[in-house]
Amino acid sequence: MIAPAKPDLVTVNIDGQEIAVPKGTNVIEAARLVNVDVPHYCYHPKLSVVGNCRMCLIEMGMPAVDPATKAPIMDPATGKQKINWIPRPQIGCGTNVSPGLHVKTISPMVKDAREGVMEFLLINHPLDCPICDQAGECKLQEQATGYGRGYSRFVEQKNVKPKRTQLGPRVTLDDERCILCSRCIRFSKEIAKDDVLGFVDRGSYSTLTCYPGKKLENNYSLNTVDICPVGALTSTDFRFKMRVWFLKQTNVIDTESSVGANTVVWSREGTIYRITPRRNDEVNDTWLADSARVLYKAVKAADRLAATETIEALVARAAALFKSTPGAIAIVGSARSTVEEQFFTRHLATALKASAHLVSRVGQGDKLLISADRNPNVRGALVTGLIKTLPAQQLTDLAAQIDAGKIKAVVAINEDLAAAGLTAAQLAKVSIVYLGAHANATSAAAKVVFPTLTVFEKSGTFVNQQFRIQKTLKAVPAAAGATDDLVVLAQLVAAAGGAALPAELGSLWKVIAAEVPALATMTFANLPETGLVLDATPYAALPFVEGETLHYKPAQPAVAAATA
Amino acid sequence: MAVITVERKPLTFLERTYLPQIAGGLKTTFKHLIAPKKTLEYPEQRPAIPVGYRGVPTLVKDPNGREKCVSCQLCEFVCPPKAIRITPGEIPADQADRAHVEKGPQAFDIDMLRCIYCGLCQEVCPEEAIFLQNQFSMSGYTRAEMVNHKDRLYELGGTLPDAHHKWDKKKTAEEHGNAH
Amino acid sequence: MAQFLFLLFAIFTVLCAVGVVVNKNAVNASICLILCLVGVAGLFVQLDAYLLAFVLLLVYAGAVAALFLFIVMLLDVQGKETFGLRGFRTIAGFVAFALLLAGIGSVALKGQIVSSPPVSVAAGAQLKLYAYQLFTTYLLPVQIIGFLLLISMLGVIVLSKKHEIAEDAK
Amino acid sequence: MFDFYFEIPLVIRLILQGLAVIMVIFPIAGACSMAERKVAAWIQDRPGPNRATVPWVAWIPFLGKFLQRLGVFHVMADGGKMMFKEDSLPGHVNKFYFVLAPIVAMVPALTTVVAVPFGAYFDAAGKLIPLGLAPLDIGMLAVFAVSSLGVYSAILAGWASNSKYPFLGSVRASAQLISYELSMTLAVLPVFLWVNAPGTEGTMGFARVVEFQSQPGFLGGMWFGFLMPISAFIFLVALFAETNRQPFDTVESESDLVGSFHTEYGAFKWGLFFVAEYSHMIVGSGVFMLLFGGGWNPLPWVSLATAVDFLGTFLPFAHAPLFVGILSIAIFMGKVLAMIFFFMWVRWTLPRFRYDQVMKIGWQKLLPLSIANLLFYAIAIALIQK
Repeated sequence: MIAPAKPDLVTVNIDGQEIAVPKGTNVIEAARLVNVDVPHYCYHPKLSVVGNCRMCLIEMGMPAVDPATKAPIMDPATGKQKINWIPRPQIGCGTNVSPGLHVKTISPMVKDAREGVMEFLLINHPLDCPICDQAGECKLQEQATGYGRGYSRFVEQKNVKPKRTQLGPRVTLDDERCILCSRCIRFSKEIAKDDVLGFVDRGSYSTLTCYPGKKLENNYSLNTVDICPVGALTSTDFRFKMRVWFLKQTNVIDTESSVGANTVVWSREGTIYRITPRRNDEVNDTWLADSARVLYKAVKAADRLAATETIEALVARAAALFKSTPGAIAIVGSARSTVEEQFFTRHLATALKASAHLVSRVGQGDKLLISADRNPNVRGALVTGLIKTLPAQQLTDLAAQIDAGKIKAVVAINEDLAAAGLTAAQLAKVSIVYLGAHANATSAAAKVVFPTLTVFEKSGTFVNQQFRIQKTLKAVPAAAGATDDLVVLAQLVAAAGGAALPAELGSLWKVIAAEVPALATMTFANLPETGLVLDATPYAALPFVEGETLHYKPAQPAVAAATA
Repeated sequence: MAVITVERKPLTFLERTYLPQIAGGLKTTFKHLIAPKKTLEYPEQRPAIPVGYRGVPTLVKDPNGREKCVSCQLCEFVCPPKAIRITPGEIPADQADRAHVEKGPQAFDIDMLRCIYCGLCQEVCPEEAIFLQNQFSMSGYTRAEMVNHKDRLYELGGTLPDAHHKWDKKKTAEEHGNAH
Repeated sequence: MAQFLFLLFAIFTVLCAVGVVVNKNAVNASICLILCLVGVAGLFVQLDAYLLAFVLLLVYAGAVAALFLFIVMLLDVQGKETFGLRGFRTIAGFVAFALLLAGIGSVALKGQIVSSPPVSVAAGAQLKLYAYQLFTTYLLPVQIIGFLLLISMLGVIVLSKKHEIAEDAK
Repeated sequence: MFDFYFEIPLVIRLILQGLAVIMVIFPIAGACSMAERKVAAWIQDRPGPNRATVPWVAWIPFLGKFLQRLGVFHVMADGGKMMFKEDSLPGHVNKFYFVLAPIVAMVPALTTVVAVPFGAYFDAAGKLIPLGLAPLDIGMLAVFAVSSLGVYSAILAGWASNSKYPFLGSVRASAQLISYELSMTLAVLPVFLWVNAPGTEGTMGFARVVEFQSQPGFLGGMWFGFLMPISAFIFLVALFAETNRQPFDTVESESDLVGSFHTEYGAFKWGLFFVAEYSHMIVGSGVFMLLFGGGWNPLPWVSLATAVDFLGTFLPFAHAPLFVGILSIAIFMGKVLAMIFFFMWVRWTLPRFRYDQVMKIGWQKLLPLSIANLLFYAIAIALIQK
């Protein structure tokens, strides 16, 4: 059944299957819709088309019409309209669909063409797969297996090129492996807007290099490594660390800023080896900032906190502290916590009859994947009702209350109070209960310290600048001596006399759905991979700081510029 | 399929007494009692190891005394009981004698308490660096002793006198080949 | 010496006999019974009645008591608190005990035990004599006892097979 | 020369004699365990245990090596191990009976020796005096009676272990022992019918049986084994079953019962069961040889007296009671050891019978056969002696 063609849809025939696709789609994408794989190297859905690798060659043809009468010419053998096949293969990436287009991706000519291309590509390829980091996710390996002829007729000596060129601080180039697809060049030019790469020399001596005096050092340089179909561009950080087939992939959200880029965390046996982008065309396409890829180092950081007491003993001490200072407790929650943790924080505030403060972080947005608001979950705090207004950058209110002696105890969740503007004297005046993964001035001054988890060790949800709620999953097991924030908060809430809250996400989301109107119809398990956009209208009046990013345009002029 | 019922041959009276059979059995065992012994008395006598024997896995060096392993971790991947553990490492560019190899094992451990001597590591090795050799007797007093580290693996493995030097070829190509 | 051995075995036998009666654990009681039989056998040996001694061991200690013990173990009989002066059984017990005392007393008062004649028959001759007597003088009692045993054996077979026959009849 | 010995009080003399016999039985039982391993090995074309050695003995040029290869020192090593390894007591067992069982196994096994004569010498009058601890005229009955008590060790061990396999094993053991006792008893009766001819002095002692086999003449010098092969056969089969030897060791049956009643035992207590089994074998073999194998007579139709007379032609001391005694003991022990070798030989030849087969053989084959055999000989003896 073919749906009636809408004005912007054209019907094409790919390997005998008819499909209606939007006008302007190229053959590779159209074929993908009918589960036909057209191999390619240089083509990338988010980059311009150059058609230089020639791997996506296909056979195509148009229905025959009489040039004079424009009447269809029928094939007497099949009784259908005759197809005029173009005698030479065409590239799939550079061919946009047109009505009635017929494509053959499986034919002797296509097979021959692919084998020829593969043989040429492999002529100068060093075949050092055993030491190549791309092995296992290499398009050259995959397509040589799938479409290559299986042996080489090339007996001459291979080209030798430099093997460890440093293109920039984070990218190492192995020129021998490069197949000159130019994806990296196009990315730098079109997406990163930092045109530093190019080819020099000709023929088999062509070499990828930086322009003289320049380096590939923009904050998106590692995307070139991601999109490199072979092992030419490698991440200096990940180079020779671990083979990709050992790594477990977990879907995580980047907490670097309110963009909430989707990432994949690659880990093995509790150790994270790298972070790569996960395609989400509504948020980050297939890109990720370099700065987001080193966040995993916090998991095994030297300043991780580890408990020396049982969680029960710590909770008992915190409860005693709460009892000794009734009515004089403040809570500093965090816009870096997950929605669930903020929900618990709200409950804790209610139970302790305390005021909740948040700390805002503002930086320079790069209009791509780093927004000015460096907190990943300010909107989560709004949605859960933890705060009503946007947080300030400094805790001046709290400082004043401490100075006035109104506040005797502070529960700081994932926030360094010293960094948020409290002086050492002010910290000394109050009893602090600190929840956090890493040591800082606050944990040093705290009476009770609950070591908790980094974002890679727990599951939860974040609400990004588009009010898109996205889930992050636990990539590695919790570090020794650290407890899940939710478990700690649930026990603290119980100790403070609040409701009993489940720390397990499935049952917790039933409670959240019941209490938070905006999330009423949701469950954690059913949250789509690409996230779910919440209703932003109740918060339209709030002066968010973000400027424009890749897939977000602020409703009102950016305040970020003023603060920056 | 047709079922063919085979009639069991009825036993004769003598057979039912078991006695002739017992006598026959006793005769057989007595023959063995005085027959020459067929045992190999192990520590003094050693078995001849046949070609292709799969003993303790070892790492070998090439005739130039360089390690062949490039820590591709395929053996670690293929190892059914997960006995192999490799920590890969980069070889600095200034080690000129290592030819074109950029990568080598920082640590290479084979846990012989786990190893099942299947030989898949040898099969999969693209560099012909790991071999199951003639050594068949592994013993130790602690679990830690039963883990062969890199040094021990090279000590057990020795040198493989092969003539195929892939990385040397690459080096020659770099020096005399068609680099422009 | 003989006196000492007699006392040893006699006390041992009596203690074991008491043990059979008072032990609540059926297994312990059975073991006491076996030991008691062994003690009696020892006493017979001292009387130079080797044949009796070993027949006692062979038949009673070796086979009958073994089956007792066996059944007790298989059924796993637990000692119950039934040791008390109540019911018909107690009266029966007392009556039996009184009869036993009367029997022993009547024999002892006649003074026959004190002057038992020394056994002077050669041991070998005794065995053959014993067998000879069994098959001549006491042939009828032997036959009757044999017949009784046969009947009881048949009775056991019939009783234990009854169930099966009844099922076959259906 | 040995008069001083007879001046010692009787009790001490008896104790000394008893100890002497135990001192022989125990090492033989130990050596049997070694022999079992060696015979097993040889039959399986292996050299068997040949590693243990004692330093000084090893230095003896040829002999040391030979003894080591023979595995002699493994006996000591095994014994030492048995003595010194931890004697654990499982927590769930009935401790009293658990400890009692191996003792109960040993006592009847050693007590039966009392009734078994193991040699003879001639006194000054030329009369044959048997050597033994107690010259009972009902020796056969005594052996049967006491050895029948051995069943309690299996019952008690199995029950006290409080575990399923031992209990099943003890059930099997006791059923098997009681079943084969019948055939065994019936099998020896023809021998005593023959011996106790009318007009002779009746006895069930072994010495008389041996004496009977030492008489001159065709029937006299003929061992009962030839005269009554069926009896001998039934007795032998029943003996295998009574000593729980292959092919009747359904009691031990490690494939289905793990180790039967001694599953839960270890170390010295288990060793006692082991020694008891070999003691049973030794005594059983002795009884078999006395009844059917001519006792201490060297060969059929060649009695001990004839042999001694023959030796006397070139050995001046051949008629000395001491020499004759030692010679007869040596002949008897040689026969017993040959029997024990036969036990082992059979063990490594025949597979184990299934338990139902054991019961079937015992009740349906052996028992009728032994009754028929008894009837046949009773009639035959009556006819001959008429």
